Amino acid sequence: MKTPARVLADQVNQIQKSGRFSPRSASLPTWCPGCGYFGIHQGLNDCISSLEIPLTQIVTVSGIGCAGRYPFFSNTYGLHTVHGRALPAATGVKLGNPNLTVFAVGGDGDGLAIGGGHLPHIARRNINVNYLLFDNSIYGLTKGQPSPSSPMGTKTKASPYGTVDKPLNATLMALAYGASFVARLFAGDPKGITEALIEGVRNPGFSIFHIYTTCVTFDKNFKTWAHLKEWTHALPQDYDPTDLGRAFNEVLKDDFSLGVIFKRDA
Amino acid sequence: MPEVDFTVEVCGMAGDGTIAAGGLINEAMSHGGFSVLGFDSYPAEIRGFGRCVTNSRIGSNEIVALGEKTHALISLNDEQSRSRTPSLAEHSLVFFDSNPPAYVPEDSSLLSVLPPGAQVFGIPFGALAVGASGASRGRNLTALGGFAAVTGVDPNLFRKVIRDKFKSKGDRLVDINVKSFDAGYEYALEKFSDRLKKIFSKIETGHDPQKVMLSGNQAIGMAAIDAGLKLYFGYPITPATPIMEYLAKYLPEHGGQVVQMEDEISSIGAVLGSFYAGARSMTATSGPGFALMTELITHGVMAEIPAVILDAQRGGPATGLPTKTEQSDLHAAVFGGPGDSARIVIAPTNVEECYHFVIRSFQLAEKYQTPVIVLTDFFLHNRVENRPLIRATEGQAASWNVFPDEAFKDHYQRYADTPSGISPRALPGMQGFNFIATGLEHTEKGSPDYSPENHTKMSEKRHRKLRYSLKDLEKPAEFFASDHLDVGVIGWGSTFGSVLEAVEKSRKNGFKVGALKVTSIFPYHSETIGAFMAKSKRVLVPELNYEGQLANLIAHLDSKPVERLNFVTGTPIPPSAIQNRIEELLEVEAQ
Amino acid sequence: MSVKRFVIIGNGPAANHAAKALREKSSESRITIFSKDPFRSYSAHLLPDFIAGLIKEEDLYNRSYAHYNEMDMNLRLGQRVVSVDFSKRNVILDHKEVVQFDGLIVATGGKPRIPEQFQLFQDIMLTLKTPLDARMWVEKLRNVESVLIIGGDLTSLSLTKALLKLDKRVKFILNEDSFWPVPLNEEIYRAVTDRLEQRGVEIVHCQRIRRITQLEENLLEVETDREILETGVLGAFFGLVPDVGFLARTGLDIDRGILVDEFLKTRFANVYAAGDCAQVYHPALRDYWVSIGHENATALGRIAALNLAGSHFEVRVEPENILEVGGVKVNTSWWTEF
Amino acid sequence: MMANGFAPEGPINSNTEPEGPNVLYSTDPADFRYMTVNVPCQSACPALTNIPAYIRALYESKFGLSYEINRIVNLFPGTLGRICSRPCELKCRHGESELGNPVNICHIKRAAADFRPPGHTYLSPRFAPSGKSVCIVGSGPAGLAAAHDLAILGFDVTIYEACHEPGGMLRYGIPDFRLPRDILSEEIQNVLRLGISLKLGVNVGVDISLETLMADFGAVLVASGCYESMKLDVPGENLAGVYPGLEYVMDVAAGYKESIGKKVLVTGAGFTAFDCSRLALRLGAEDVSICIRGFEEDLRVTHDEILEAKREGIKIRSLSLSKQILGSGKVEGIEFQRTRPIERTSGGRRRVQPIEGSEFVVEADTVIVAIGQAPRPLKGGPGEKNDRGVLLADRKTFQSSTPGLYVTGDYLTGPTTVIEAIASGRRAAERIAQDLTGRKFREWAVRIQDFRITDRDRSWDVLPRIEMPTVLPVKDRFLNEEVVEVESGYSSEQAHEESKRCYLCYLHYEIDVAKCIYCRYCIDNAPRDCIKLVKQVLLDETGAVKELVETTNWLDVNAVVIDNSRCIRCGECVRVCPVDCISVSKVELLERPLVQESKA
Repeated sequence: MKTPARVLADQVNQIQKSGRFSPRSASLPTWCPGCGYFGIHQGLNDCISSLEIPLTQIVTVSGIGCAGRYPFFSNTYGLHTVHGRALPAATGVKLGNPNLTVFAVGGDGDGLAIGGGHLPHIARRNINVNYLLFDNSIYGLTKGQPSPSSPMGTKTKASPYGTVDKPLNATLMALAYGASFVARLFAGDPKGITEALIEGVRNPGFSIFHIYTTCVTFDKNFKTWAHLKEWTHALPQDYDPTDLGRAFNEVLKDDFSLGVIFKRDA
Repeated sequence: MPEVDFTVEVCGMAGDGTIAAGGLINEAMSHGGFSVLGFDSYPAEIRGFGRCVTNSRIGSNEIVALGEKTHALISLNDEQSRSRTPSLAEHSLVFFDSNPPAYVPEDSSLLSVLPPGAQVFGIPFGALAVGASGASRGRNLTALGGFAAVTGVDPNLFRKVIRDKFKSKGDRLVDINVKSFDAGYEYALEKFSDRLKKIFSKIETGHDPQKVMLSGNQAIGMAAIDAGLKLYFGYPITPATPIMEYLAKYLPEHGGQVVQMEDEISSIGAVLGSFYAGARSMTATSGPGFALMTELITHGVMAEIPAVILDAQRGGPATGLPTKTEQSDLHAAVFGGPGDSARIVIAPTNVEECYHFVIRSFQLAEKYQTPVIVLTDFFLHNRVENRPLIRATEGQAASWNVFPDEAFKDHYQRYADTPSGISPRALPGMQGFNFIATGLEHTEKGSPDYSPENHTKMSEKRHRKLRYSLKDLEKPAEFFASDHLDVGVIGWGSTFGSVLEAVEKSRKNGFKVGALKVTSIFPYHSETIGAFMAKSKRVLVPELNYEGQLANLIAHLDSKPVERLNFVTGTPIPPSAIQNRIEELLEVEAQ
Repeated sequence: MSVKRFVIIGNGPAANHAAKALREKSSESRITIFSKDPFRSYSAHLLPDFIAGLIKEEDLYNRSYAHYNEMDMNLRLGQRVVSVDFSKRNVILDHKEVVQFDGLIVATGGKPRIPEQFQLFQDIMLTLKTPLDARMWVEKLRNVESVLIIGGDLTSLSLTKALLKLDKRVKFILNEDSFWPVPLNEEIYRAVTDRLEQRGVEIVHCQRIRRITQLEENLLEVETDREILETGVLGAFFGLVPDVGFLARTGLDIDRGILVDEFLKTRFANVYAAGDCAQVYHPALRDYWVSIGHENATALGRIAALNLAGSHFEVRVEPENILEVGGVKVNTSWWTEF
Repeated sequence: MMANGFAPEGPINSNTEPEGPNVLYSTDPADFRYMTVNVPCQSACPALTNIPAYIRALYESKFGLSYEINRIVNLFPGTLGRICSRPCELKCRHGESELGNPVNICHIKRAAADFRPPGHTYLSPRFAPSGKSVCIVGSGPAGLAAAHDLAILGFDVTIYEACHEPGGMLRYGIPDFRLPRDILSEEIQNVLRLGISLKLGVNVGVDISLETLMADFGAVLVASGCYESMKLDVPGENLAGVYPGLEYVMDVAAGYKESIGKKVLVTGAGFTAFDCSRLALRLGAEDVSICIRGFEEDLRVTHDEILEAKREGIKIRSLSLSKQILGSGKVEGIEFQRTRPIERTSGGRRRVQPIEGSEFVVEADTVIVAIGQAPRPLKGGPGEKNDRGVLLADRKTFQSSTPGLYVTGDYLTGPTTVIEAIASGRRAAERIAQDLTGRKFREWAVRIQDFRITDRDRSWDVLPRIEMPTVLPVKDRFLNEEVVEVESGYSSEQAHEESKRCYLCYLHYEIDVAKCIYCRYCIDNAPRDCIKLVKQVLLDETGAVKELVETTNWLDVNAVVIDNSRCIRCGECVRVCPVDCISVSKVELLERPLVQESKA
């Protein structure tokens, strides 16, 4: 037995005692089994637990889409708005009560398409909102159309001959928009997500977490678990996230290096 | 020859292949020469958390409405299928997985809630599929095999449609799916050898080559292509997305292009832009997206730019019931948006009309230079019918653009006030007809002008134009016409099929009842409708909305009160409900 | 008090009378009847009449579906119970559903017995127990003229009557299982063969059957220790055995049937067996008896249900009522019917 | 010493994979407990045969390896592949509730024997000669098993056998239509080839005394089985035409009996009763009944045995207790009394009670009493005996009251099965070796090895069990020219198909809870409720998993855990896990040699 039963029982006991899952709501997430969002959920929950932020001092804001459901699965204050409008609502929440910790969540459709117009502005204003962009390059809730981050040539029912538009690179956009904290992460690495979130939440301005994830139901070709595991890797060891120029260069030359890409010096 | 009127439902969880199975039944039975009307409903939820049901009514005579009683239920998920049992007919056939992955408590079993006369056919769907293909995914096909064997459907009909469906995915997939089907077929043939029903095998039907199996979605897509659509702009929304998916696949072959926009706002904007440039374009959406578009729609009214908008109604308000059918956008379609912004609204009642109305919508938009809204609903989109469909010729789909006379060159007034209200419209590129389209109130020339006189005059002009369009809008059609009716039933949209079946049955019961089909919602033929109301002792308007939106629109046309029958169940109105209401009204009348 | 859940396995006369009695005694309880057969309760004794064309199939059925709705019983046809867990008090169905019960009556009746040495040939032998079997006989008799009957029990004799009415040639191989449940003796054997021969039935004398071969769809060859016979169809009539195989290793006492006490109670609390599947010791016989026939079954069904509902009725059956055909005298009384 | 072609030293484990750094041996009680719960077939086997390993070897067409994995512990695979009582199949996970029918474990074993290449690849390591000698009384399964093990542990072994051929009950108690003699002889020879000397026709206690043997050898092991037929203890048992069951079978085996009456009644519920009945038919009886006090369900034979007996025409008379055997001079019948079942004993055996006044008579011209056997008394000699004169010993240590005198097998325990006798013999050998040398030679351990996912295909899970083909029609079994083995054996294709059905329960699947993201993809793809949302893991006193406390309340879900006692090792969960947190290891319960500690 790889893990003796005693160790397993202890681990489970420890989890129970640790309160690791207190940020979970009582509702089982409605995401498909196997969805990358579970990894993100795990990462964010662990961040909230380890920072010991009171759950009542957190508001989670979302738009529409699979990720739009997030607030329902979080034992925090939640605001579920309409499609693409999470960031404006989050701005309102944060400005209304600066003491709150605000997480905005949304998918690549919500955040880069319908709501894409909002991203530059919240970054420009440097509102202290932590924005988790779940980037799986597909529309899941409407059952599989290409999204703004789908690579050229993506074939779906709505793009049977392949898409002809260039994909958006949210990390690069965020850098370009002047976001004060930019991290690029992978749903299959919840630990990495937690670490980056802890750092990002502490950043006093707008923080964006561009998280590569999968849609196990509608994407069988591009951002699959197998591909993402193969493609993603850590930033170079000597990487300096305070160097914006280096950040641009890194993001331009490597799509899959993970970690804190940029943080503005205080 | 015995008549067949048989309704089969497939029910499962999203992900069980329910919709695919229902589709194969429709296709197979259509190839067998039967009249088929099918309807799917599936959840808005992400995969894995909702019930999917397909309902197929299969008849040897023409079918106009959904069946009310289910004669066969194919259960791919017993817990979900429990909700389907109240509609089971007596002696219905129930197909279910007799070897589920785990033990099932009575409280979630299907069999524990079946009526006593139900005939159960337990088939190990999953195990047979695993045995045939190594994976349990083919269990929906195994189920179809069982269904075909027991009801006596020629298995080759299914094998053909399975091959057709999967051939693009390669021989291996065709092979394992046919194998899964055969596994179920052979199992049932042997296991139930003494209980085979031969329901379909006794019927001799000829396949009518003109009959094609179409969903409302496909008919709309075909119509758009036959109308020479150049551009489709859209944003995914249930239940309109399949139109975009259809066009995305087929429009490029016809030189057109589908552009998935970032939202409905940009979609309608692009539609207006391309019509402005002279290209036929359209968008399709549903209530929430339609609401987003209203500002730009009124922009089209004001700037007199054609647009074709298809509003596939679903349950509302707001996000509402995304996968349920309703007829509650009528007010929004006719009146929604800022200002006096009436525009043309037409509503087909079946799949065939979906085709013809979409073609006509381009012509109306072009001629009357205003957005035309085709008002459909979830039921109409997702239902499939096999009916003869005579495709429009190029001439029949020709442009109705009204271009300015060369004589007006260089002193062209884009919004010239004419007796019909129609101002000839130039297209960019036409020399000497330059104009500016604007959403600001404007003069005949097109210059902004907020003066009371101008706004009064131009408002009157735009509404005159609309009244004038009546001559090109289909008149209400009367069924079982007669000089005097005890009850006159007025129906519109997808509900009309149920109205027709109900009226026909009531007449068979000896009642003097008639039906009026209204397809032109705005502007509407008040004289025809008024006359029908006048000659009916009682007027009944069944609608799938709470407010009685068509009834509200036409109630003033006659002095007697309009009886309403309103359902907001999210499902089509059963003909029997209308028939019961008719007969209730007759009883009240008799007293 | 919570609503009681009663489960009845079987849908024959015993089961239906048990259900009726339970409903009389407790109007609130939940009663579920499981039948492995997909058809309603039928009158088994009418099957030969149906084969003879004297009645329609519909006449075989003696209860409407509406009846069950009126009685508020959940009749579940075509759903086979495959096991019972007496510790968890639930029944397990073939399709893996698990149904809890507070009280259980097993009334599964009998099924045709095929001795092990004939089991190899059972696919080519017809039996007669259910309307489905009867339909197969009707189907088969359209195309064949000769019928060979092996065994011979009460059912086979009334079937023979029907066959003669249809002008079929009938041959009989009588063996010791004939006249089940009566043991064959010389006297009966002679009386029966005489009578059969008078009616034009040919009696084949032999010790054992060696082989049965299907030559064509409607032609079988039967090799006995003495001769080789040809026949259109072969009927196997070795009486009935209680249909209780599914209860093996559940802890119930099962010999030929389910052993019950004189109150029809099994080893387990609130579990009863009634009708042809129950086995009760009878002192006068020095043996256990398995009830047969409609009358016995209805009475036993009722007693089981009343006892389950709290009464304490004892089964009292006179030996001659059990074995109506026990002696030659009684034997000729039913024999004259033929 | 290696002259007879054995490999000098072979790996004791049954793996084809080499031993490496990822191999671990554990003697933690929790791991033994795990094996008991999760590899149910192996722990159901009295000899602890590594069943998944030999089925897997057969699947890989390594028939020889498959045979040898069996042989390590059960010595006679070809024999047991025919006549084993198969306690493993009752526990096979494939037979659990909704999963279908057990794997035909026994007949796969026979196929390994049938199709193995000629020659031997001997897997057990041999130990250096100890210079000590052991004498074994009896060459039945227990005696041969003990001899085999003692020989490989380095002892000089001599067997004394009273009969003229070795094999004991295997040869004399099981009819040849169930167990062909050439197969038995070959397998016995394979044991004797280890250098064991066999003295036939020597009746210990008569021809030679135990004391003599005790003086000549370092230890003496009595494994002389149960040869004393039990009596009904009713009047008439001495009438002509009444035979004790075992003696009847032995007489037929030895060729002394060639005919029998026409109407035969056999009393008894075990294999001997069935063997007698089926032999009677083959000798010309026309009407044979087996008479039992309880029900058919209580018969102590396999289902196949009952089916074949009935096919051959044998009847079973239940609820009949023999009161007396009737007849004057010669048997004429039995008077029975009806019985009524009463509560079972705590051991699960059915008890019956006769019913007053229910006597009845069944006529017969032959009666065979096959209600069991007991050990024969030893005349004289050392050691404490019971009142019947049977030598007594401790069931755990096999030691009698006299040092150096041991007892094993059915002689020690009363009648059991062949596989139990073998297990008993081997354990006794281990004990003797330890007592004589003061060292432990081998120990049971759980071998754990990292493993790749298997190549099992999901469609294999629904393959139907292939039943053993038998000779049909039945009359072909009674051809007089030669003995017809009723079970005709699998073809190699059939064996291969049947081997696919094994779930390979020796694979252990486990989720690393620290890495899991609770996405439930594994549960979504699981073939049954084998992966659970768990609140707590409860352990038993050994430290093994006792219970996974499941919960449907998301807030209480602390872990996603694979329940290996429900797992059918299909591998789907490993294939789909997004974060690669599921590992597979191969765990096997086996004996490993202990290297003697050198005193440095």
